[in-house]
Amino acid sequence: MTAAVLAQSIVSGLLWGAVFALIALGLSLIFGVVDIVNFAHGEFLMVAMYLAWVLNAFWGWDPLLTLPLGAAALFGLGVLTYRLLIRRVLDAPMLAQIIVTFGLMVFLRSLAHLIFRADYRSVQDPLVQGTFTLFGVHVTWPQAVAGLGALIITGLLYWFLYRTETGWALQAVAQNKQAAALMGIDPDRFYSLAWGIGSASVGIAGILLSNFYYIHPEVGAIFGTLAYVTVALGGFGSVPGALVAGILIGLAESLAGVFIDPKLKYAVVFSLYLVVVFVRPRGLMGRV
Amino acid sequence: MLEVHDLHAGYRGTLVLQGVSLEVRQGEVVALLGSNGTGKSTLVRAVSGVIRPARGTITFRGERIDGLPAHRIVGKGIAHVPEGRLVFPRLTVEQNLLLGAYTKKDPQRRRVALERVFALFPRLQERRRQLAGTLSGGEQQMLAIARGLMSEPQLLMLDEPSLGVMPKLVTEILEMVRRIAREGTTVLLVEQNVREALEIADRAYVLQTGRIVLEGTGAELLDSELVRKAYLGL
Amino acid sequence: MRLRRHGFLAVGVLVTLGIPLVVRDPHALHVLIMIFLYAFLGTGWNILGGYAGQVSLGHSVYFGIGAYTATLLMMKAGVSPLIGMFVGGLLAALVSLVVGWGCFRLAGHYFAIATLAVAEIAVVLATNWEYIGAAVGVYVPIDRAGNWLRTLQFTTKTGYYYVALTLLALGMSLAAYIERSRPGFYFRAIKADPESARALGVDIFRQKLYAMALSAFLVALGGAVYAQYVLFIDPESVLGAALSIQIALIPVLGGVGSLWGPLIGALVLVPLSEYTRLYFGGTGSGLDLVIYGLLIMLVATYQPAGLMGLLEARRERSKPGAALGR
Amino acid sequence: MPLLVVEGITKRFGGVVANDGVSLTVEKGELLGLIGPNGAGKSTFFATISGFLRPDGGRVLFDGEDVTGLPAEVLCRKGMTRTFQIVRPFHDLTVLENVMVGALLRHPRAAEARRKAEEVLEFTGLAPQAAFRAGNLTIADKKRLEIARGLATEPRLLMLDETMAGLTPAETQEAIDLIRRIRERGVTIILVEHVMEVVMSLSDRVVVLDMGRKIAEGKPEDVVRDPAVIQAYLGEKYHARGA
Amino acid sequence: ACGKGPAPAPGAQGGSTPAQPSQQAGGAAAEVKEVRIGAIYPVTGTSAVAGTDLSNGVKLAAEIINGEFPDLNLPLAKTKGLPGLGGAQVKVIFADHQADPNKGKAEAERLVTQEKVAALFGAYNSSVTGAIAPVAERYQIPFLNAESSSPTLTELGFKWFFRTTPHDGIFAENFFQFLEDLKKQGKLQNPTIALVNENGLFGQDATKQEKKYAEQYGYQIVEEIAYSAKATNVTAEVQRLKAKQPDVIFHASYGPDAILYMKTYKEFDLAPKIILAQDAGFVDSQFLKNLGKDGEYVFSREVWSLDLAKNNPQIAKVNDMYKERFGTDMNGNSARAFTGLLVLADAINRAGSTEPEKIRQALQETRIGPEQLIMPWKGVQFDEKGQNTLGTGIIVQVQNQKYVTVWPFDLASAEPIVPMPAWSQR
Ligand SMILES: Nc1ncnc2c1ncn2[C@@H]1O[C@H](COP(=O)(O)OP(=O)(O)OP(=O)(O)O)[C@@H](O)[C@H]1O
Ligand SMILES: Nc1ncnc2c1ncn2[C@@H]1O[C@H](COP(=O)(O)OP(=O)(O)OP(=O)(O)O)[C@@H](O)[C@H]1O
Ligand SMILES: [Mg+2]
Ligand SMILES: [Mg+2]
Repeated sequence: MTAAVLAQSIVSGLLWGAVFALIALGLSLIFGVVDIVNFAHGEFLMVAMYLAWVLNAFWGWDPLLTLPLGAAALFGLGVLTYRLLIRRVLDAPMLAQIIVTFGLMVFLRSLAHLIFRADYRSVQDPLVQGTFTLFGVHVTWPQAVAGLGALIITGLLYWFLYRTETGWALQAVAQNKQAAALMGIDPDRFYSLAWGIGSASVGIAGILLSNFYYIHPEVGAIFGTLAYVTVALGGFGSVPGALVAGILIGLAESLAGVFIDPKLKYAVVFSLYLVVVFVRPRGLMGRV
Repeated sequence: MLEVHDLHAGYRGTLVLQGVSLEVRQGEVVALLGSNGTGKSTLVRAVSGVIRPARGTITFRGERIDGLPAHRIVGKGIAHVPEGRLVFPRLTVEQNLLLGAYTKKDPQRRRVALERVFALFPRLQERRRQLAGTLSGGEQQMLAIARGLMSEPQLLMLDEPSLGVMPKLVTEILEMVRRIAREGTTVLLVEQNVREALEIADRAYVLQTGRIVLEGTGAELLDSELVRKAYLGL
Repeated sequence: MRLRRHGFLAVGVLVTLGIPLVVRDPHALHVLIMIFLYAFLGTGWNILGGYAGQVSLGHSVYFGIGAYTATLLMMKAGVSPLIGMFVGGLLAALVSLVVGWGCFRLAGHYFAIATLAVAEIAVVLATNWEYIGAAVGVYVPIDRAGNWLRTLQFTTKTGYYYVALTLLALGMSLAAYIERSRPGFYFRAIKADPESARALGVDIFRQKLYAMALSAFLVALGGAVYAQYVLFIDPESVLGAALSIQIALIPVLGGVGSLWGPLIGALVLVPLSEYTRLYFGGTGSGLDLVIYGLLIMLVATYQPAGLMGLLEARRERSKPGAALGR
Repeated sequence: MPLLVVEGITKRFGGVVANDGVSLTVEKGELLGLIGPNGAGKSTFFATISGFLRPDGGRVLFDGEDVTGLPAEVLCRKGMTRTFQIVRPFHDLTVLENVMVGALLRHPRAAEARRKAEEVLEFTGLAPQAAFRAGNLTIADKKRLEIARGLATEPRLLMLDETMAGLTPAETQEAIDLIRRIRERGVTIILVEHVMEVVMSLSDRVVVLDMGRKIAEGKPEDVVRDPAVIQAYLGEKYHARGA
Repeated sequence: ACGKGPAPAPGAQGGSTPAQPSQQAGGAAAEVKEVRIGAIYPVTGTSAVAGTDLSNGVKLAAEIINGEFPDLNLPLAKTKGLPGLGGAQVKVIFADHQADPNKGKAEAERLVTQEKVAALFGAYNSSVTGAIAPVAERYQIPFLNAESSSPTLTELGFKWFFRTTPHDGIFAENFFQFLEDLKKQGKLQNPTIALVNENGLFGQDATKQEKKYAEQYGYQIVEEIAYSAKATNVTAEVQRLKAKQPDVIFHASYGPDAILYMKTYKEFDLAPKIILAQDAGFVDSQFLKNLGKDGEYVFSREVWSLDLAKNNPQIAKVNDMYKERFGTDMNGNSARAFTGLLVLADAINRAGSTEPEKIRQALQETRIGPEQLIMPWKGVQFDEKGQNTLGTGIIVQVQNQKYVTVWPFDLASAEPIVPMPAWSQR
C-alpha cells in the first residue's frame, strides 16, 4: 500500500488514540488515588453523552456549550458515587469494590435503557463537524478537537497531581490514608475530589465524543474495556501513561486494521498489551 | 495541656485501654512506658483521633477532642508520629515534609520549618529528592519525626521514635526531643529505651494491661522497684 | 460442635439429593441446575482467585475450551462427553499454564486485565475459526433417547440436576481438601504476601501455576456440561467477557477464598438474575436489570466481605490491598 | 568449611551503591553480628544474599556451593532463610497458620506441619497468640512471628533483620535468651540489630558496614572501641556510657 | 438430518418424556378459552430496538386475531378469536432474552413448563433462536420463527421448527438478480464488489452466501471485510475499501455500526456506485433519524416496505393501525413478526386443538396465498425442513428520506438511482 495510506492510517490512529486517552484519563486518576477500578467508567461516559444529547435535542444546546455543565454534572456524579457507595467499601477487599462498581455499571446502563430506550441518537448539527484535508490526509474536526482536549486535560491533570500541593495531598491519601489524616488531610474529602475530577474528565470526554459518535445505552461497554486496557497499558495511576497508551492503542488498531485484517484488529490491540506488560509488568509508565 | 480521663478504647471486639487517666502539662516531656501490647500505641492513636474512644474524655487546652476525626485534631496543634513510620512511599522526602505542614497555609513559615528540620536531620536534606519508600528503615524513621515537626505542633506525640534507629541516632533523637521541649513544644513520648527515655522525661507513666499502674518523675521511676524489675531487667 | 456440623451437612446433602423427587417444575429445577453449575464454576475460580488471590477475568477461556472440546469430540469422533469433558479439562489446564506462565509476573489489576485480554483474543480467534463453527457456533445434535452415557444429555431436568450436583460436590470436596493441605496454605500465603512466602521456601510461580491449572480444569468441566445442557455454543456465549465476570462475581459475592462462598454466591445471584428477569423482564423496559444492579450494589456495600461474612463472624475485614498482596 | 562465603557483593539502586564489594564468611554454628548506620546497606545485603535481589557483582557460596542469583525459595529449601525488617506477616492468616506455611517446607503433610508449628510457637513463646489473626499482633509480636516462621523452615542459616527492635530491656533479655536457644539447636545466625546489648552479648564476631562498605570486623568488644565505628555508628555518648 | 416423518403420539416414549403441556389442555374435546403463545424477544440489551419493533408487530397481530376486522383480508381477521377452537382468544406471553442464548433457552423452558404455552415464537437473534429450537424439540412444542435469517437454522433437522421469513441465502441471490437486472438496463457494467460484513453469525452467514452467488453469477469480489460489531471506529476498514474503490459494497451490519460506516464513508469521501445492505442496521428505524440526508441513496434488501401498499392496499390499513398504537410506521421486523403470528394462529385454528402434534401438522399443511399477506411474498408454505418456500425479498432505496421499493421492478414504486452521487454533489 502507498505512503498516502500509511499517512492516513497513522493520522486516524493518532486521532482515535487521543480519544481513547481522553476517556481513560479519569479512570487512571481515580485508580491512582483511591486504588479502585471503576467498572462503571464507560457508563459515566454514556451519562455525559446523554446529557449532551438531551440538551441538544430539547433545548438546542451545542455540545461545546454543554462542556462546562457536563464536567460539573459528572463531577457531581463522581462525588455522589463516592459518597453513597465507594466510601462504604474503602476498607473492604478489592473484590468487593469491583462488585460495587460492577453493580453500578449494570444499574446505569439499564437505567439508560429504561429512560431513553434502546434507540441510538446523535447530536444534530454540532458546531464542530466536517473534515479538512491536510496533505491529502483526512482529518475530522470533532476528533481533532477531542484530541486537543485529551492533550489539555492530560496537561492539567499532570500539573495538578504532580505540581500542586493539593495534588501531593491527593497522592499522600492514596499511599497511606491514616498517615495522611495525621497530617491534617481529610482523606474523605480527597477521595471525593479524586472521584469528582476523574469523573469530570470522563464527562468532558463524553461530551466531545458526542460531537461525532452515536449515543446508546451500551456505548459505555464499547469504550469501557478499551479504557481499562489503556490505563493498564500506560500504568495504573499514571496520567502521562494513559495518554501515551491511548495513542499507542489508536495506532495499533488503525495500522492492524489497514495492514493486517480488520477482524483481527482488537486481537492485535490486546496482544500489544500482553507484549508490553510482559516486558514491563507495570505498564509503560507505571510506578514500581 | 492534655488531659485524658477514664479512657476506654480498643479495636473490634477487644477493649485494650480500660480506664486510663493521664495528664501532660505545657512544656513537659512525658514518657509512657509499658511492655509490648499493653496499649501505649492505642492511647496515642485515641488522642490523635485515629481510633475512636469507646468511653472517657480527652481534653486538649481545655477543649474536648475525643471523637473528632484525625485530620481535625492536627489543626488543633497535636502531631502524632506513628509507630511504623507510615511515610508516603511514592512521594519524595521533600514532598513528605511539606505535607507535614499541610495545615499551615503560609508558604514562608513552611520554608522556615523545612530549613529547621533539615538542620536537625542533614541526611534528609541529602535525600530530599529520593522517594521515601526507598529510604532505609532508619532514614524513614527520621523522615517520620521530621514530618511530624513540620506542623510546628504544640504537642508532639512520638510513638517509639528509636525503633530501628542506630545507637548514635537514638541518642541524638532523644536529645533532640529534649531540645524541642525546651523550645516550647510539649512532648508525649512512647519509648522502649526505658532508661534513656526516663533520663530525659520530666514525668512518666507506666501502663500495664490497659491501666496506669505507676506515675512519677523520670528520676522517681528510674528508682522504682517495678520499673527496675519489669522494664530494666535488673 | 463438629458432630453437629456434620449432622447439618448430612441433612443438607440428603435434602439436596431428594429435591428432584419432590420438585417437578422444570423451571425450578433449571434454576437449581444453574445454581449448582455456577457454584461449581465459582469454586473453580475461587481456587485461583480466592485462595491464591490471582483475580482472573478470563476464565471464560477455560469454560469455552471445555465446552468446545467435549462437544466437538462427540460430534466429530463420537467420544462421549463424559470422557470429552476431561480431555477438555486437561486441554484447558494446559492452556492455562501457558497463560499463567506469561501473566504471573503481573500483579493485581495488571494480571486481571491481562487475563481479560487473553479472553478477548480467544473470542476473536474462535469467531474466525471455521473448523469450530466460527461465529455461527455449534449446534449440539439432540440425543432424543437421552442416552447420557454416550451424550451426557438427558430428556428430563433430573439427570442434569444430578450431574450438576455431582460436579459441585466434586469441586467442593477438592476445594475442602486443598484448603486443609499444603497447597491451600501456600495459596493463601501467596495471596497475603508473595515476598514473605518466598522467604519461607514457597515457589510462588509454581504454586500459582498449580492453582491456575486446577482452576482451569474445573471450569472446563463446567463448560462441557453446560454445552450438553444448552445444546448450543458460540464464541460470545461461552468465551465472552460477560461470562468471565459472571464466574468471578459468584464467589466474590458469596465470600471469596472460602469453601461455602461460591455456593452462597450462586444461591443469591442466580435466582436474583432469573427472577428479576422473570418478574420485570417481560415489560421490556430493562427494569429487571436496574433492580439487579441495585441489589448487587446493596449487597456489596452492606456486606463487603461477601455474604459468607454474615455467617462467619470469625473472619475479620481484611485491609485494602491484602487481597492482592500489594 | 565455612557455611557462607560472600565475595565482593555489590548492589546498586540507580545512583546509590547500597553494597559496595562486601566480603565476609560465616562459620558453621557461628553467630555473626552485622551492624552499621541506618542506610548502610545491611538489609540490602540480606536481600541480595538470600535471593530477593540480584547482585550486580560478586559471589555467594553456601555450604561450598555457588548460589549467586538463585531465587529466594530455592535458597530457603537449601537451608537459608531471612526475616524482614519491615515485618510482612500473612495478615489474614492466624499466627499458627503463618508458622505452618514455613513448616510445610519440610513437612508436606498438614498434620505434621501443624505439630512442627506448634512446637516452634511453644519454643518462641508465641503459643498463647496461636489463634490470633497475625495482622492484629503488636509490632514486637509480629517480629517474633517472623523468627518463628523462619525457624519453622528448619534453616541452617537464619538471617535476622532487627527482630529485637521495640522491646523493653526486660523483653530484650528474653529475646536474647530465645536466640541463644536457637543457636543451641545448631542454627547459624547472622543478626542485624541496632540494640547494642543484643549484639554485644550474642555475637561471636561483628562486621560493621558503612555506606555499603565493610569498615570493621572483629570481636564485639574490639569493634565497639574502633574509632571509625564510634564515629559513624555508636556516637560518643554511647561510648562514654560504656554499655 | 432426519426428515419429518409422522411423529409419535405424545407420551409414546414412556416415562422419559417430559411433562406435556397439552395435558392441561384436556384434549380437543374440552372447551379452550385461551391459547397461550410464548414470544421471546431481546427487549433489553444490544438488540433492543429490534426487539421492541418485533413485539409491537406481535401485539397488533394478536389484537387483529382476537377482534373482528371484517375489512381486512388476513387470516383470522374477520372472526373473533379462533373459530376452530370455539372462538378462543390468543394470549401472547412475552419474555426477554437479552440476546443471550442461555437466557433464551431458560425463558423458553419456563414458557413451556410454567406458562403452559401451546407454541413458541421468536427470537430474532439467530443464535438465540438456535438455542431455543432444541427446547422445542425436547418438549415437542411447535416453534415458529418469523425473523431469524441464518440459513443454518433450517438445516439442523429440527422437526418442530418453522420459519416464515426468507433466509440469507435467498436474499443473497436477490442481490445478484438485482445487479443483473441493472446490467440489463445498462446502469452497470461488470461491477467489482466489496463485502463489508460484521464478523458474527449474521455477517459470516452473509459472507458465505454472497461469495457462493458471486461465483455462480460471475462477479469479482475485490475486498472482503469482516469487522467486529463492537468496534469503536471503522476508519481502518474504510481505508482498505478506499484503496480498492469497489463499484458495489455489500453490507451486513447492525444499527450502530451501520451509522458508523456511513459517517466514515462521508469523512473519507468514499462513494461507490451502490451500497447494498442486508437490511438490519440499514433499515432500522434509527438509521435515517441519525444520519438524515447522509443516509440517502443506500440500497437494502428488505422483507417489507410501506410503499408496497401501492399494490396491496391492505398494507396501508394495517400500518395505520400500527401507527395509531405505537407511534411509528411498521418496518420489516414488525411486519414479519406480525405475519408470523398470523401464520401460527392460522395453524392452531386449523388444528382445532392446542395439542402440539396437531398444530405441527397443521403448520406443515399451511397454504396461505399472497392476497392474505402484507408481505411481498408468493405465499406461505413450508418445506420438509420447516422453511417457507414462497418468501422472497425486495430491494429498497432511501430516496428523499423514505425507503422506496425499487426491485423487483413489478412491485417497485420508484426507479433505482444508480450510481449514488458523490458526497460533494449532494
Ligand atoms: N489494628 C488492630 N486491630 C486489632 N487489635 C489490635 C490492633 N492494633 C493493636 N491491637 C491489639 O491491641 C493491643 C495493644 O496494642 P498497642 O499497639 O497499643 O500496644 P503497645 O503498647 O503500643 O505495644 P508495642 O510496644 O508492641 O507497640 C495488642 O494486644 C494488640 O494485639
Ligand atoms: N529500592 C531502592 N531504591 C533506591 N535506593 C534504595 C532502595 N533500597 C534501598 N535503597 C538505599 O540503599 C541504602 C541501603 O539501604 P538498606 O535498607 O540496606 O539499609 P540498612 O543498612 O538496612 O539501614 P537500616 O538500619 O536503617 O535498616 C539506603 O540509602 C537506601 O535508601
Ligand atoms: Mg506500640
Ligand atoms: Mg535495614
